[in-house]
Amino acid sequence: MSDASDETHIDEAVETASTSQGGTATVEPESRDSEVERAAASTPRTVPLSVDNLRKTFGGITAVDGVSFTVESGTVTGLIGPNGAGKSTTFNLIAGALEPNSGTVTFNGEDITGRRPDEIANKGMVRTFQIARELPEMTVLENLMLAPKHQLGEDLWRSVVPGARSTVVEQEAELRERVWEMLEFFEIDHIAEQEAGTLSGGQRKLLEMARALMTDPDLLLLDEPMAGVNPTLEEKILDRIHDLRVNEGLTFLLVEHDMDVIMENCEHVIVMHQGKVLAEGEPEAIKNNDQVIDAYLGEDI
Amino acid sequence: MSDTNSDAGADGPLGGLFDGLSRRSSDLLLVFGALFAIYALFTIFVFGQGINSVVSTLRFLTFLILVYGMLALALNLHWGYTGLFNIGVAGFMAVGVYTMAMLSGDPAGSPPGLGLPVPIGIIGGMVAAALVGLVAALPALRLKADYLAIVTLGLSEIIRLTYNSEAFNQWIQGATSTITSRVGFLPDGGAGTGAGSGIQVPSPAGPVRTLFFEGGRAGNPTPLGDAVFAVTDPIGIQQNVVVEWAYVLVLAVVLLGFYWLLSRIGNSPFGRVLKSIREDELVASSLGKHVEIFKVKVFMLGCALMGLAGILWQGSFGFVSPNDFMPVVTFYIFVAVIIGGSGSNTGSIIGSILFVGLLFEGPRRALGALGNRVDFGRAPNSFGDAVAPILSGDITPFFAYAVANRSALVFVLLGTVLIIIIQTRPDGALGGRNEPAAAVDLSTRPEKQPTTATDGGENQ
Amino acid sequence: MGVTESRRLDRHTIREQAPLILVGVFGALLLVDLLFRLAGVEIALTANRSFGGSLSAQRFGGMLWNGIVIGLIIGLAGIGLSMTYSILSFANFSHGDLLTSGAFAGWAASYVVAGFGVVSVGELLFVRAGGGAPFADEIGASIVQAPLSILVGMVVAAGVTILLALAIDRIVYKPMRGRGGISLLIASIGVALALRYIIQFMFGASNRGVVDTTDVRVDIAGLSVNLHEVTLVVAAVALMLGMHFMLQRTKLGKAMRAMADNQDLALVTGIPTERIVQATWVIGGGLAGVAGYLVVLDRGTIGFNLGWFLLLLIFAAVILGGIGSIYGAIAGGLLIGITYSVSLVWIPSDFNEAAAFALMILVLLLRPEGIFSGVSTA
Amino acid sequence: TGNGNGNGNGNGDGNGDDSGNGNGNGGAGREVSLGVLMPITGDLGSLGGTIRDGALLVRDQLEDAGVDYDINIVEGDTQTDPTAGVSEANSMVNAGVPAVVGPAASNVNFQVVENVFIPNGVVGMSPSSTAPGVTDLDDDGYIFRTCPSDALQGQVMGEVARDRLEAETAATLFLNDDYGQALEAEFVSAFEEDGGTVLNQVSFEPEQPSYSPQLGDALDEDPDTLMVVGFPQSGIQLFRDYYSDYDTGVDIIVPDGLRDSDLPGEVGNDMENVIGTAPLSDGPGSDFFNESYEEAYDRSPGVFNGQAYDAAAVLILANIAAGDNDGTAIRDEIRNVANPDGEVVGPEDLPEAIEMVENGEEINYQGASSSVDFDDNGDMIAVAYEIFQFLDGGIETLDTLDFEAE
Amino acid sequence: MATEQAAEERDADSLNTDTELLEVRNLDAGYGDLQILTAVDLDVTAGEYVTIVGPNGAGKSTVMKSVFGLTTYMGGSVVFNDEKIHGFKPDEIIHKGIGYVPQNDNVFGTLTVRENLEMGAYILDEVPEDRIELQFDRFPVLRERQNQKAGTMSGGQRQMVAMARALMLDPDLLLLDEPSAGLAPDLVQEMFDRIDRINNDGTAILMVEQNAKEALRRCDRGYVLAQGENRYMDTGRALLDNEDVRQQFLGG
Ligand SMILES: Nc1ncnc2c1ncn2[C@@H]1O[C@H](COP(=O)(O)OP(=O)(O)OP(=O)(O)O)[C@@H](O)[C@H]1O
Ligand SMILES: Nc1ncnc2c1ncn2[C@@H]1O[C@H](COP(=O)(O)OP(=O)(O)OP(=O)(O)O)[C@@H](O)[C@H]1O
Ligand SMILES: [Mg+2]
Ligand SMILES: [Mg+2]
Repeated sequence: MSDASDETHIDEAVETASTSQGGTATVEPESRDSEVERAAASTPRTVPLSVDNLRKTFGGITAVDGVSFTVESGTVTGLIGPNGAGKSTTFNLIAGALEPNSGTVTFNGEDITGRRPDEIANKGMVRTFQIARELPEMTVLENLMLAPKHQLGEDLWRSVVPGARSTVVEQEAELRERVWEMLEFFEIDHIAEQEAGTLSGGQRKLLEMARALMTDPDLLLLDEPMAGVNPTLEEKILDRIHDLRVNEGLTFLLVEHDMDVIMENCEHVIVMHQGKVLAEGEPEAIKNNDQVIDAYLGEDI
Repeated sequence: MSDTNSDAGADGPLGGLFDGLSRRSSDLLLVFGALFAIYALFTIFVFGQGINSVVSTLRFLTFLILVYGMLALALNLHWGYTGLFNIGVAGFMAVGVYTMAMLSGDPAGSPPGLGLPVPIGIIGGMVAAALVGLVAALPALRLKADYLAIVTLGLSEIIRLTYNSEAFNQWIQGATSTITSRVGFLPDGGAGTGAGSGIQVPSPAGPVRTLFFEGGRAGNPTPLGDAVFAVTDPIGIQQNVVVEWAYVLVLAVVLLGFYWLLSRIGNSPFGRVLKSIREDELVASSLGKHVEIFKVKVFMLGCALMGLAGILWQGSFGFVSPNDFMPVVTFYIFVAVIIGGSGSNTGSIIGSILFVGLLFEGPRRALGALGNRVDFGRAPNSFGDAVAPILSGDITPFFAYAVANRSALVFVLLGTVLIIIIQTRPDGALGGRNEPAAAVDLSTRPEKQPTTATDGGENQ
Repeated sequence: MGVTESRRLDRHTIREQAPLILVGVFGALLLVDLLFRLAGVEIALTANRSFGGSLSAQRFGGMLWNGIVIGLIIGLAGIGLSMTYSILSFANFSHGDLLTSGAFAGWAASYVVAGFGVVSVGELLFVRAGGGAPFADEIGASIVQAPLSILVGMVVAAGVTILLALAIDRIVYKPMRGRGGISLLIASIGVALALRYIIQFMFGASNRGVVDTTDVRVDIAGLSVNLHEVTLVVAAVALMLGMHFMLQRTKLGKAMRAMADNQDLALVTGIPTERIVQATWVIGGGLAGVAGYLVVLDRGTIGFNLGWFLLLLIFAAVILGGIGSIYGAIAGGLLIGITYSVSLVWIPSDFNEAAAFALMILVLLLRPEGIFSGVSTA
Repeated sequence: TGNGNGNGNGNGDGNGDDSGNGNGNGGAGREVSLGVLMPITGDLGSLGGTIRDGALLVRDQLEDAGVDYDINIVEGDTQTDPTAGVSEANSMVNAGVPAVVGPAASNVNFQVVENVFIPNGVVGMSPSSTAPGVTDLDDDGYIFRTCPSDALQGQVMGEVARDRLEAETAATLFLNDDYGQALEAEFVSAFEEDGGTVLNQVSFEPEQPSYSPQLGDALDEDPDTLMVVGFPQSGIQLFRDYYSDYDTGVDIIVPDGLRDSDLPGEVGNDMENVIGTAPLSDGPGSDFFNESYEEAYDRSPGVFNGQAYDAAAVLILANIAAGDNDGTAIRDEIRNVANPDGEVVGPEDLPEAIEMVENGEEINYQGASSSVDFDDNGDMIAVAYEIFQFLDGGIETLDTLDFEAE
Repeated sequence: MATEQAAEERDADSLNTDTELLEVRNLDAGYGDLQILTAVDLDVTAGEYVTIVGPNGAGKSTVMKSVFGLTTYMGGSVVFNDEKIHGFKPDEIIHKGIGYVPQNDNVFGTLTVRENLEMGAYILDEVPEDRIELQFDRFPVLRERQNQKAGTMSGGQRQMVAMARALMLDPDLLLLDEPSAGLAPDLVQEMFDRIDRINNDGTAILMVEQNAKEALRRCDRGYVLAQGENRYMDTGRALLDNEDVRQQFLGG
C-alpha cells in the first residue's frame, strides 16, 4: 500500500517516544530522587486506571457486559470495537456520567465507581465527548477559562465580597495567561473571542481537547477525537498527544475507528465486542487476531 | 456577538467595578435614555392635569419599573444565567411577603403576627423564600427544562392555595402559638396567614413615611417633612406624593444593590460555571464542577431576592392577599427579562422599563387619556349594540364602547405588542448581548508575540 | 442529553425504590382508609385523629363520577396541547383560550339554532352578553329541548376554533418557525392575553348561565343521570377513540410522530411539514374547541376566562402523562380530575386543586418524564 | 359588606350637638372633589357598576339643578381586589381627593382604609362594606358607612333559619374573604345560641370551575338548612351545581350579597327553596330616589344603590359645610349635616340643602336608604332588614325588620 | 477488485456522457446573512458517481443542503433535469427525483424501521409495498428488524435505514453526506460496496466523504472544495494522484 512509508515513519516516532517515556517512568528516575519518587519508580509502570467487571444495561440491552482492563501510566491505550460495542458507554461509566449496574472502576488506587463526574474530574481523570460538546453561547475564551479546577472565584462569597474578590481577580489574570498559551498551542487563538457555537467541526474538536487539558488532568479519555476531522488536522492532534505524553507524562485512553491511527499510535489496544472485551494486546497482534478481524476489521484492510 | 468590553486596562485594585468603562457608560446612557423616553411619553398622557398628576404618575411608573427590575434581575440569575426555567416566581415572592408579615405583624391584628422588628421580618422573609427554594430545588433540579417549569408553576400555585386556605391558617396559628407560648419574648397568639382575607404587612415604606410625618400619619409633619413640604407645597405637589417618591428612591438604591451583586456574580468564575450549566450540564460536571451545588445555591439566592423584591413591592401596600400572587405575575416578569434580552443584567433593567412603560402601563394610560379627552357619550351595553350602528355608518357608539371597555383592550394591546416584540427582536432590546463571565477582561492578551503558525503551517 | 437523562434515571433506580415504596405504602393506606370509610368503620388513633370514618357509597360514587367528567374534559383538551407541544416543540399557553373561543363560538351557534325566533339574532350571537334576560331556559339550549342545537354547537365550536388556530399560526407562529421553544412560548402568552381579552371585549366580562337544565336529569335503570354529562362523556370518548384510530392507522398520524421525533429530518424526507403543522392545529384546535364547548355544557355557565383557569390543570395532565403521548394526556387528565374530586375524602376543599398539582409533582419525581414517556403513541 | 362581631352600634344619643361652627363656607363656585371607588370589574363587577351609578346620580342631579359648585367626581375601579383597590385609592389621594364613596367589598375596604384613607386623613364612606370589623377600626373618625353591620345580619339570618325555617341543623358555605368569614361567624353564633347545631362549615373561592366538591362537603351530613354567603358571579355556578347534583329538598338561606333578581334566571331554576335577608333601603327619600334612578339608568336600583346615593350626598354636603377639600374638616362636618337637630332635608331637595349649608344653617339629611344618622363609630344608628324569597323567577319581600340601636 | 474495475470503466463512460442530471452554476449560498459558498460549480450526469472532499468547514455539507433547498439561496443556479430547482422546498425537490441522506441524526428513532421507510414514500398516495420489499432485498437485515424502533439500532444499521428511506422513491440522484463517518472498518467497506451497487442500479450519487482516499478510489469524478469555493475537479483517480491535492487535503 502506498501509505507504507508513512506507517513506518510514525511507528518509529512512537517507538522512540515510548522508550523515552518508559525510561522516565520505570528505569531511571533521572535527577528526581525523593523517597516517594523512588518508591514509585520501583513498581514497574503504575496503573492509574483499572476497570473490573463493569456491567451496564439499558432496559433490555446490555451495553457493557463484564468489561475488565487496565491502563498503564504514560501510555496511549486504544479502545476499539464495532459500532455499538459499548466503548462510549464504558467511557461514560468510567467518567461517572453513567452508573454501572455492577463492577468497579479504580483510579489511582481509589474506588471511584458511581462517583459523580465532577468528583472524578477533580481527581484528575477528564474525558472528551464523541460528539464535541462545546458550550455554544460562550466564547472560546470562556470555554477554556471554565476548565481549571478549584478556582477561588467558584465560591460565591469570594466572587462578591469586596476584599476577597481581589484574590479572585488575581487568579483570573493568571488563568488568562494559561488560557492564551493553550489557545496558541492549539492554534485557535485567532478565534478566541468567537462564540464556540460558530466553530467548524475540527475547531470544536480542538477546543474540546484544549479545554480538557486546561483541567491539568493525569489521564485523558478521548472518544473518537479524529472522527470527521480532515486528515491534515488529524496529524497535528496526534503530534500534540505524543508531546503531552512524553513531556508531561499524561496517560491517554483513546477510542478510534481509524485503524491506521490506532496501529500507529497505541502501545496497547483493547478490543470490545458486544459489550465484552474480545481481545487485548500489542497493535500488531490485534491486527492479526482472527476474532478481531471477524468481528471488527473485516478482511480488507 | 462579541460586543465584549472594548476598553482594556481595568484589572487594577478596583477591577470588576470599572472594567469596560465605556460599556458601562453606554449602558447607563441606554437605561436613562429609555427611562426618560418613557417619562416623556407619560407626561404627555397626563399633560394638562397639573404638576401633581405628572409627578405622581411618574412616581408610580418608576416604582413599578424598580420592582420589576429587581424581579427581572433575580429571574435573570435563574434563567438567563443558569438556564433554570423557574416560572414560580410569584410563589417565592408570596413566601417572602407572608413570612415577613407573620414575623413582624401586629400581635393584636387579625390574623396576629409575632411583632418582631421589620428588618428581622425582611430577613426572615428572604430566608424563608430561600428555604422553600431549597426544598423545591432538591428534587426539581433533576428535571428537564419544561418539566421544571411546570413543577415550579405548580408549586407556586400550591403556595398560593396554601396561604389562601382557612385550614392552613388555623393550623399555622395553632402550631406557631404552641411554640411562641414557650418563648418568653414572643406573643402567645402565634401567627396566622389570614387565609382568603389576606394579611396586613408592616409596610417597609412605613419607616420612610415616619421620616416625614410623626407616627406616619398625615397632618403632623416632622421637621424634615416641614422642610421638604415647604418646597413642594407651593408647587402644588401633594405631600403624599413626596413621601412616596422618597420610598421610590430607597427602592432605587436597593435595585442598584441587586445590580451590583448580580453583575459581580456574572463577572466571576462562579457566574461562568452558571453559564456553562445553562449551556451543557454534563460538560460542566465533566470539567469538575459540582453542578447540583451550584444550582441549589443559585436557586436559593434567586429565591431570596425574589422574596425581598416581593416584600418591597407588594408589602409596601401594607396588605397582601393570595390573589396578588397569581401566575400571571410571573409571566410579566418573564416578559420583562425577555424583551430586555435574557442573560444580560442591563437588559433586565431595560426590559423592565420597556415592559412597564410600553406594555403594562402605557396602553392603559393611553386609552385612559383618550377617554378623558374625547367624549363619546354613553357607551352601549354590549358589543352587539356597539357594532350594529356601524352598519349604518355611526361609529361613535363603538368608540364609546371601546373606551368604556378599555381595561380589556389594554390586555389585547399588551398581548399584541408582546407578539410583535418577540417576532421582531427575539434576542431582546439589546440584541442578544453576551456579557462575558470573568472577573478580568479576557481579551487582554499576555505580552507575547502573536503566534503565527509555528509548526504545521496554517490550520486547515 | 440522552446520556444525562438516562444517567439520572439510572443512578436513582436503586434510591428510587425507597420513595416508590413509601408512595406505594401511602397509597395503600389511603385505599384501606377509603374502604373503611365506605364500610363505615372508624378506628380512633389519637384524640382527634382517626382512621376510616364514614362515607356513603353514593357520595363517593358522585365524587368519582365528577372526577371522571372533569378528567375527560381535561384529557380531551390535553390531547391537543400535548400534540402541539411535541410536534411544534413549545408549550402553548394560549391553549386554554382556544377552549374559551370554542365555547363562545359553539354556544353562539347553539343559541342561534335553539333560540331562533325567540329573541333577536344579535342577542343570541353574543350569548347573553351584558347579562339580563332572556335566560337560558327561555332559549332552551339543552340536549332535551334542542338536541340539534347542541350538535351544531359542537361542530361550530370545533370549526371556529380550527380556523382561529390556523389563523393564529399563520400570523404569529409561522414567521417564527424554527425559533426556540421559549420564543414561541412567550409569543403564545401574548396570544393568550390578546385572545382572552378580545373575547371579553366582545362577549363581556360577566360569568353567566347559558345552558338550559330543565329536565336533563333523568332516571335510567334506577340511576339518576344528567344527560348533559352523558353527552359529554359520549362525545369525549368518541373523539378520543377517533384520535386513536386516526393516529395509529393513517399516514398522517405516522407523519406527526415523525415530525415530533425530528423536524429537520421530516423536512428532508419529503414530509410536507407545513401541512403537518396545519393538521396539528386542526386537530389540536378542534379538540380544544369541543372541550371548551363541553365544559360549558357540563358547568352550565360561560365566562371569558374559563379556559385560562383550566389551563394549569391541563398542563399538569399533559406533563403527568408525558409530553407527546395522547394516552398520557387522557390518563393524566383522568388522574388529575379524579384527584381533584376524590381527594376531598381526606382534605378540605380549599386544597383539592393543590392536591392535583402535588400529585403531578410527586409523579414527576418518580418518573421525571411522565407516566407514558417513551411509550410511543402519537 | 360585612361587619360582624361587636354589636357596636350602641349609643343613639344625638351627637349632633355642637354644630355651630358657622364657618364662612368659602366661595361658592369652587371645586368640590369626591372619589367614587367601586369594583367595576372582578367578582363584584356586576354589583359595583350599579352602586357607582347611585353615587353619580347625586352629581348629575346637582348639575342639572345648576348648583354653584363644580362637583368633580374621581372614579376608580378596585377590580374587587384589595391590592388593586389600595393602588387606585392611592392615586385618588395623590390627586387630592378628600373623601371617597367606597370601597364596596369589606376585604377591599379594610385594606384601603387602613393603608390609604386613615394615614392620609381621607374620609371613607362605604355604602356596602357590612363587615362587623369596620365598626372597631382605629380610624381617628375618618371611616363611615351607610349600610348596617353584618353583626346584625348574622343574627337576623340565624333567627330566620331557626324560627322561620325551623331548622335544627345547618351547614355553611361561605366565600373565603372578610365578608364571608365574618358573616358566617355571626350566623353560626346566632344559630347555635338559639339552640341549633351547625354541621359542616365550608369556605369557597370565587370563580371556580365547579363547586360540586364544596357542596358535597357542606351537605355531607344532611343539614336542615344551608347558609350560603357569596356574590352572584360565583353564586350562579354554585347554585347551578347545586341544582344539578341535588334535589331541591334543603332550605337555603342567603344574605344581601346574593340578592340579585337575575339569579334564578342565570341559574335556570326558580330557586324557591332559597330565602334571604338584606338591609332594606327604605329611607324617607327612597321613592324619589327610585324614580330618579330608573329615569336616569333605565333600570330599577339594586342592593346598596341607595346607600351609595346617600353617602355621596352626605359627603358633598359636608364638603360644602367644611368649605374646603380637606378630609379632616369634612369628617368634622358629617354629623352636622346628617344627624338630627336641624332642618330635615332629603334627596328631593338637595340643591336647597346646599344653599342652607352654605348659609351656615343646621340640616339633617334623611336619605334614600335610611334616615342616615351616624353613631360614634361612623355606623348607622337605625337600620331595617328585609326577608326575601326567590319566587317566580323574581324576588319577593316576605317581611321587614327594623333595628334601632338601643 | 471488481468494483475498481467497474469504476474505471465508468470513468471512461462518464467523461463523455452529455445527459446532465444536476448542474450547479455559480452558486452562492449560506445561512441567514452568512455566506458560505461562493460561485460553486458542480455537475452530475445521469448514473454518475461523484464525490466531494475538502477540509472541515469547507462547505461540503452546505453544497448538499443547497441542492436540497435547505440553505439561504444567494445567487447562481441549480438545475436538475433541465429545471431550475433553487428556491424550491425540500418536498418539491423530492418530487423531482432527488434523495438526501443527511450527515447525522438521519433516522426517526421512535418509529419502526418499516415506518421509517413508509415516511420515505410519504408523497405517494399509497404505501408502495413493492418498493419496501425492494429495499429489504437490498438490505436484508432491515427485513429481519422491520418492526424494531430505529433508535435502538446500531450506527451501521441506522445508516442503512437512512439510505433505504432515501431510496424509497427511486431517485435519479442520491445525496449522501459522510455515509461512513463513525462506522467500524468492516462496515465502512460494506457501506461503500452498497453504494456501488445502488449506483450500478442506475442511481447517480453525489457524496461527501472524509474518508477521502476510499471515496475517490471508488467514484467516477471528484471535487475538492475549500473555503466555500471549488479548488479541483477531476476523475477520482487523477485527484488521488495529484500531488498538490494529496499534500493539502489528503494528509500526505
Ligand atoms: N442511553 C442509552 N439508552 C439505551 N441504549 C443505549 C444508550 N446508550 C447506549 N446505548 C446502547 O448501548 C450500546 C453500546 O453503545 P455505545 O455508544 O457504547 O457504543 P460504541 O461502542 O461507542 O459505538 P460507536 O462506535 O458507534 O460510538 C448500543 O447498542 C447502544 O444502542
Ligand atoms: N446552520 C448554520 N448556521 C451558520 N453557519 C453554519 C451553519 N452550518 C454550517 N455553518 C458554517 O458553514 C461553514 C461550512 O459548513 P459545512 O457544514 O458545509 O462544512 P463541511 O465542509 O461539511 O465540514 P465538515 O467536514 O466538518 O462536515 C462552516 O464554517 C460552518 O461553521
Ligand atoms: Mg461511541
Ligand atoms: Mg459536513
